[in-house]
Amino acid sequence: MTSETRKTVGLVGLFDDPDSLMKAAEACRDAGFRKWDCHTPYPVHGLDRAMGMGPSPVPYVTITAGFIGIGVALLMQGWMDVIDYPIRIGGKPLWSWPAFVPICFELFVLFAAGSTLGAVLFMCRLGRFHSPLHDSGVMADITSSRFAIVLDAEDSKFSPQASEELLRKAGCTDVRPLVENTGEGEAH
Amino acid sequence: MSQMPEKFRYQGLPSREVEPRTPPDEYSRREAIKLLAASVALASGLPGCIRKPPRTIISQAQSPEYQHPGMPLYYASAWTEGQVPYGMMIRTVDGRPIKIEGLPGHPLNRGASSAQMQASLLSLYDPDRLRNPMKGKDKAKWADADAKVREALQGGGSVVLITRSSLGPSERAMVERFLRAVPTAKHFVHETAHDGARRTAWKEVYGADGEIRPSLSKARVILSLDADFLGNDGITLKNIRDFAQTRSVEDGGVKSMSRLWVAESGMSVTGSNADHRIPVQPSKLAGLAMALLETLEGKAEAAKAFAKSAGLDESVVGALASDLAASAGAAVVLAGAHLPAAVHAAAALLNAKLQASAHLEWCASPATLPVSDPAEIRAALEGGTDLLILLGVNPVYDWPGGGFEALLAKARTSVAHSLFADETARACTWTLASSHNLESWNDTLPEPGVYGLCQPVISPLWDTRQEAESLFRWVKSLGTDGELESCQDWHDFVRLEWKKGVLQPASDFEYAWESSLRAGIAGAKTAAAFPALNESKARELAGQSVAGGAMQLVIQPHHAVLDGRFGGSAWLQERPDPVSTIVWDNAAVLGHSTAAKLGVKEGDLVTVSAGGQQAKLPVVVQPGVAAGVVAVTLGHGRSLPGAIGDQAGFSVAKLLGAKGSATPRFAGDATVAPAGGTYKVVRLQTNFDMVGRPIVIDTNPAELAKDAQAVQKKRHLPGDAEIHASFDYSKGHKWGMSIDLNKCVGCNACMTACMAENNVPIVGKTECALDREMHWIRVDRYHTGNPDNPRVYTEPMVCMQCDNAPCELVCPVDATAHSEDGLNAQVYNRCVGTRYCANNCPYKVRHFNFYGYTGDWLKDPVQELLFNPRVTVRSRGVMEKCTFCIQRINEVTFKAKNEKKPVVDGAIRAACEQACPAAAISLGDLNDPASLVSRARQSSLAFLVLEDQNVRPNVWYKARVRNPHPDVHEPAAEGQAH
Amino acid sequence: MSQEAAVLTAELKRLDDDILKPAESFPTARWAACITFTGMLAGVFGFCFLWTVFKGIGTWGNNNAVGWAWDITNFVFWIGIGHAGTLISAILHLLRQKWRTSIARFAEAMTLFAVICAMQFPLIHTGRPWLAWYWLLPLPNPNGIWVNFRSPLMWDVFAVSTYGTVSAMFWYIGLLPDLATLRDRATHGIRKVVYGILSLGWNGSNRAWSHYEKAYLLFAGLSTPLVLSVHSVVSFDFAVSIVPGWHTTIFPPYFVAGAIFSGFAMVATLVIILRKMFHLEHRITEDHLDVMNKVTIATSMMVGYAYLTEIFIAWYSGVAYERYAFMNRAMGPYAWAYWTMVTCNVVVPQLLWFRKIRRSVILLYPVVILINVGMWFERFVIIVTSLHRRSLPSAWDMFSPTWVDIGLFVGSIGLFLTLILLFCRFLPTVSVSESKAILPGAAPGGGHHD
Amino acid sequence: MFTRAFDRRVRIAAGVLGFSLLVGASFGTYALWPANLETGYAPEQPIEFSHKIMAGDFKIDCLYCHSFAEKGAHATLPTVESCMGCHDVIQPKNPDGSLRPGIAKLLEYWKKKEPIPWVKVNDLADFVYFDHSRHLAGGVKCQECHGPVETMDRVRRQFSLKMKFCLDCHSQPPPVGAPPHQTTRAPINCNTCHR
Repeated sequence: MTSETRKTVGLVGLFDDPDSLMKAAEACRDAGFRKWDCHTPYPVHGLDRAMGMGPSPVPYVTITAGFIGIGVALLMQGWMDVIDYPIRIGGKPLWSWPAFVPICFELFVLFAAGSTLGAVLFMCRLGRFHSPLHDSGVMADITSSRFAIVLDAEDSKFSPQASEELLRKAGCTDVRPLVENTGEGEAH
Repeated sequence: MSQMPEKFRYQGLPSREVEPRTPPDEYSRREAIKLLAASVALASGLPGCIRKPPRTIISQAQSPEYQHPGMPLYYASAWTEGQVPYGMMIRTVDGRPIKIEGLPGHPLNRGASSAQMQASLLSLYDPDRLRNPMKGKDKAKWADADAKVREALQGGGSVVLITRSSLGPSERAMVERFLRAVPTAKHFVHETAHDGARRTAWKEVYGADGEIRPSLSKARVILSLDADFLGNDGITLKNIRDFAQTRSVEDGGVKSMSRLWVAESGMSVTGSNADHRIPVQPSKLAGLAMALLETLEGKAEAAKAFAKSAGLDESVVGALASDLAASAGAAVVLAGAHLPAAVHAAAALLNAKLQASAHLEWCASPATLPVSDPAEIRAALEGGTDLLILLGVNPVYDWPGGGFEALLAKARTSVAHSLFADETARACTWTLASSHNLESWNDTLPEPGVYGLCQPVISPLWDTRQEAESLFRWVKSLGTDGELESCQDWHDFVRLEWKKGVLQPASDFEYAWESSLRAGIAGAKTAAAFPALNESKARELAGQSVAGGAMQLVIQPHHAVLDGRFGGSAWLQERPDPVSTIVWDNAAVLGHSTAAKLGVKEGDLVTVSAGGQQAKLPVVVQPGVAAGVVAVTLGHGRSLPGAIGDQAGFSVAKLLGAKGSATPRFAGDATVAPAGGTYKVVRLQTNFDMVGRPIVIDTNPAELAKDAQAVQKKRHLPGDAEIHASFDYSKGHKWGMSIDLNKCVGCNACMTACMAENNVPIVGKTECALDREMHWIRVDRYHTGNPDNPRVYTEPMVCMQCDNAPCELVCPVDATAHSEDGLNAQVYNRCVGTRYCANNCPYKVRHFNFYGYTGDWLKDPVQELLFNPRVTVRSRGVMEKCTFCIQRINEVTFKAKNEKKPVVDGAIRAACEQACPAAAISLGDLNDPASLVSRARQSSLAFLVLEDQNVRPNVWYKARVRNPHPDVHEPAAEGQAH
Repeated sequence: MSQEAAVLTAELKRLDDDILKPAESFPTARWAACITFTGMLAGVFGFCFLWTVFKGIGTWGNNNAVGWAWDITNFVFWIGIGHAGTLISAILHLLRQKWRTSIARFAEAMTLFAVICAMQFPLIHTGRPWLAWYWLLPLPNPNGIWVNFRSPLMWDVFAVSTYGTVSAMFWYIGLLPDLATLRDRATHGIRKVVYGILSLGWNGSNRAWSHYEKAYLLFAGLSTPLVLSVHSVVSFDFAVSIVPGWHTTIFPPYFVAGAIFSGFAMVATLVIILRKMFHLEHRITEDHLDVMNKVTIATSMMVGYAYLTEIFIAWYSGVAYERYAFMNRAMGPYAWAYWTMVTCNVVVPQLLWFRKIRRSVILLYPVVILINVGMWFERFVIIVTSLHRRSLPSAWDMFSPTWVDIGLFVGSIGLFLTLILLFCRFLPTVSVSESKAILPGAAPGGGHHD
Repeated sequence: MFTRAFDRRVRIAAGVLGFSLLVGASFGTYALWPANLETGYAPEQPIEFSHKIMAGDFKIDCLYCHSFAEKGAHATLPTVESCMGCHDVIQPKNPDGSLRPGIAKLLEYWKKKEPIPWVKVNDLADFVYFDHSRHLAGGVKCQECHGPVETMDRVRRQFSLKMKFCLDCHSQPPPVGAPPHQTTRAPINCNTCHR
């Protein structure tokens, strides 16, 4: 592995407890960073506020998809049982709407849940397997026991020294450059 | 119609039109294979090449006359069922008979048909039939057999000919010619389920040979002394029709209704229909009849006194006596064929006293030959014979007392003519394969002067010959009978007989013959005066004491297999007993008290012994059987070549020998003892209690007199609340059915007719035991009251075609849905088999193919010819049920639409309706105010079964009306408003 | 590093080690023996399944009177088992019951496997399962015919498949962070790739956590009515029919309560073994069993109340059919099944009033096993005793099972346990990330959060 | 390990897998869709009989040969006897004086009095009870279901004859003058065709 294939793409500051992380995050937020993130082994309560993030838009997707599900269910049942092939069943009217309710509900849930999963995958940018965190050798710590702040070099506020200083001032004792393997070769 | 059956020869499978219906399962299998093939094809890049295997249409080379592919042709014919000659009408499609109906113009059955008649179709296509003559176990040629017989006949040695009793006039003539041509020959008649004892008694008291036939249509009071005239004693189809007429109650008109009194030992179909039933041991019947006679003669207390001494219900017997006394000229007494002469003599005296001859017909030329005394046959055979010819009899199975094999072995040459390789056929040196009734020419004598003509509707399927044809050839081969020289074959001989006989007055014989073929019947009834009773002789006979012990044995022919001749018929074996609903078996039937006394319960094996003979049978405990009576039936325990009916049940032939020839079917000194062990007897219905549900409504004249709307008040109408509008069925057709419970006697003929029409599979005893029978129509039976003498209700159940069909609602795939004419359709090819519909059906008329019953039953391609091509054959995993014979409805309505004519009421007849001898069932259009079914619905007797379920059924029942004698205190009628 | 932080780090690492060890170590002989046994049982299921397919439903004890018997009994039984899983993971999540964390993952997995087992029975009960896929779904077809949306069975098709799908998604979403942990702990290349792909590149980003947490809450919110609806719909199979004994409006809540009851019993049954087998006693503690048993006794009381209500309503309605159906249950030929049900579901659970029994594995075990038995009998009683004596007395008949019926039921237990064992072997049985979040000190502000 | 290259590979693999599943499923559905499977079927017949010549050029009425179509459920094929009704006299020959092969074969069948094993082209499942007479009486042209047979040298299956095909016609609005309760052109009841 040659150094040419490694590129510094930012800074990562590691913490051992959520409180320090929170403080550092607030500092970063206040410093006006935009392209940055915190990485934690578990969801840390209050971190969203500390990072200055708004609420997740996932519920809007869910509720919209759910109502689409109800619409699909109603149209499907109505068209199939009333319009396309009206079959007389058990003396019940063709448009037996009470009987159509369970399936409307089920399709509401199915559509809502499916779209929620899709939205999560999309919004969490999942399906990208590479990460500079791997290349920097900190991923294992993050998914196990440590907390990290990652500042992206592309952020307009980013400068290697000043940003490191910001993190250290905020209480981070372990600041490392965030590197990424850019070569085609397999790392490690 | 033509006298040339060759024209209608079965020609293989000539076109798609006559291709037997492949079970839909084929398709699913095919689909599966297709999918399999698809994956292969996709892989190998050959999509689009996957089709069903090609099928061919084979048009005929030449078109037969009259025959339109796929369209039915009807032939009139005749058939003798046990002892009774009925007429039948056979529907053939593309040259194969597929359904038998009663002949509408026949004087005895008038279009009705019995289960046996229906089931005779099944035996035509029975794969276990003998297919060629056999010498021992080897296939033989007819020529060799004929040569052998001729040699023996010419040898001058002793020849014995044993036939059944039901020989037609031409057959009798042939036998006479045979006896003339072979002077050393003796002819005997062998039957077990016969009325020999009764005919002998009549001969003695009336001084003439003949038979008495009830003619009940005008009778007001009927007393049956153990005579199951609605079940299996006599011309039941006619009796049921006549009896049903006397029970017909049009709104409020109950005054002309008959009253049926039954004094009987077992529990019979007749007993089930009784207004008053007196369970009594057979030995006491003569005494009862004589006591009644004494009462009629003025000794007022005689009947009651006898009842007291005999342990009978005094009030009932007293009422019976007064009813008879009040009904002279309108009353009639019938006595069972199995009873000793004393009872018949007493009945004759009673009838004379009651001036009953208006309700009895004297038939001077009975349809059947008198039966020979087995002792005479034994005597003729014991010394050894050169040639023993057995035509259509099976003495090895049913010889009274058993042991015919030894006699048979003494014959140098024994020749059996049989439809099957039965017990006797297997023991004979030569076995000749008989043709089926549907492949034969024959005639019958239903009434004096009236001849039935039986014509073949299909060429013999196998290398077979009818019995009479063999007899004809043998006699002709002797060359001694000059008149036979003009006849080529048996068919010519029948023509000759008719030319000389019934058609003799006709100027144009050919025309008259063709007309007879078309009608199936010829000649006119010659009435005979009722002979005078020899009263002193009768009194002498009636005075003879009848030995009667604590346990008395009655042997009756089986309701379905009769004396065993239909033992191989699956349709008949699976037809439940009309009283106990047993299938595939017979049993020793005991009443509750007798069983309790013996310490046995249903299914326990017992030994029934009488006169040194014994038979082992399982017990069936049947409410209503008189104390001290064991009732058994003939016809089971056979050893048959096929799997069906083989070893089903137990043979009681040995017991027939217990009392010699006088009363072979009754023994007054029987014993029943537990034999240890149990045997599974299967009843199709196990619960006979209505548990207070609105299933049957009954009423009686008194109640109706008080309130003509009594039945309507007992109906359990559902509430009016409807949360949604129903579909409108008031336009176009709306099919419905009416079933008159007051006419239905519960004979179960409809069940077999339905099986034949609708390709209903049989499932076998094991599956019946698991409650998986497939009958689309069944006759439910309910008992109320005293378990030792219950009131019985019979109720045919079909699919009710409910407007609010609960089955439809729950089917996930729309496999059952309503049509615009109000029918609940069942689409077999759509059904996935969830069984949810059957769960939700309150009437339990849906039946699931738990296995591929039809497919499993098919062993031979010939069986496929049986299927009605108008009805899909169902495969495994499919729900099926009564369709109101939609194929018949469609046939008629399509034709009417094509011709732009309205559908006439009565043009559409369901198979059950057509078979019903009581005319209790009617299928029709509820939107047609004049139709029978509309009128039934409007009747004040109309009700619906389980009406409170609000499923809106379309089968309208008419209430059962009982006609109790006012002197007898009756428990309340069933179905009181709650 | 502060003292507190060091403790937290150590705790977090220890938690990883504890929970993930079974998934990372070589299978034990005990595990291998267990899965061999359950695999054989699953084989019995497969054999009986194929036997039914090739021979027909005739190989079962079902008949014209009793159209459904063990098949649907097993279906409802397994669906019921599944419900506790969703309840624990979804409803208790919404109610912020933190104790659920230790058992939620396992319960969810159990849901999924129970639904898999349950789905086999409607599929096979037609005898021709190959028809189900294209006839039971409203797919375009050359016959131009659709399905009957009025049929409760069609609702079932939608409800159960939705339930299965949503449960699987919920379960998978919950697994994502743990899969990432497994990925990063993996030493073997293939494991790393497999867990890497399965974890979809999860990197603990807080922006992701934010969506994830919201989505998890939404899933919980959707699953809660779903779980209630599924058993309600299953109960409609009976309630919508007109069979006396089935046609009752209390079925939906009664079935849901019964499902939760049976599910909790099944969770307890399995968890007791699991914690022993994989040494998770300090993660799944007596406290957890205690709380679960409280839910169990509560639902037992509901079920008992439902039994009484049924009988009362049958009497109070004045409908003879209903009265007879319940008389027949308690006093007819299947009374033994009815009283087994009452004993196991109402009488035996009363033992759980005792704290000692709630917290003692040994004393508890027979109780939960009997509840499982009782709840199976509850479905048997509802289905068979109602059908065998329906409206028309002439058509009454009895049911008795065949070896195929028994094989399918016992085999389905084998299938279920096999799936459970595979799950325990390859995936974390306790949610690691959730467990981490509730460790002392794991929340910012010194662990003092709401 | 988890490089951009890894991502690319996973994505390519997933894409290929998804695409092939999609293509396979659509292709399979299309190929196996019974309507596509059935139409265009034109098997070789025992005699190269040309409906184009008979019905097209000579304008012989369909019912002349398929004579039961008006009377019963089955249209039926003509018997060899009825073929001979004309071909006893009309026996076209090749230029070299020999009989045309089709005629020669027909004469052979007639000589042996054997039926001709025609291969079925327009085939319905056995559980479908189609009635030709009803459709003819209702004014349906043969061609509506059998296609332009008069243009076919060898008979080809023009339509799927699947239930959807039937329903497309049956569920049209009722004709003018139909009774008011008739809601469709022809019944769409199950038991009209299945029984």
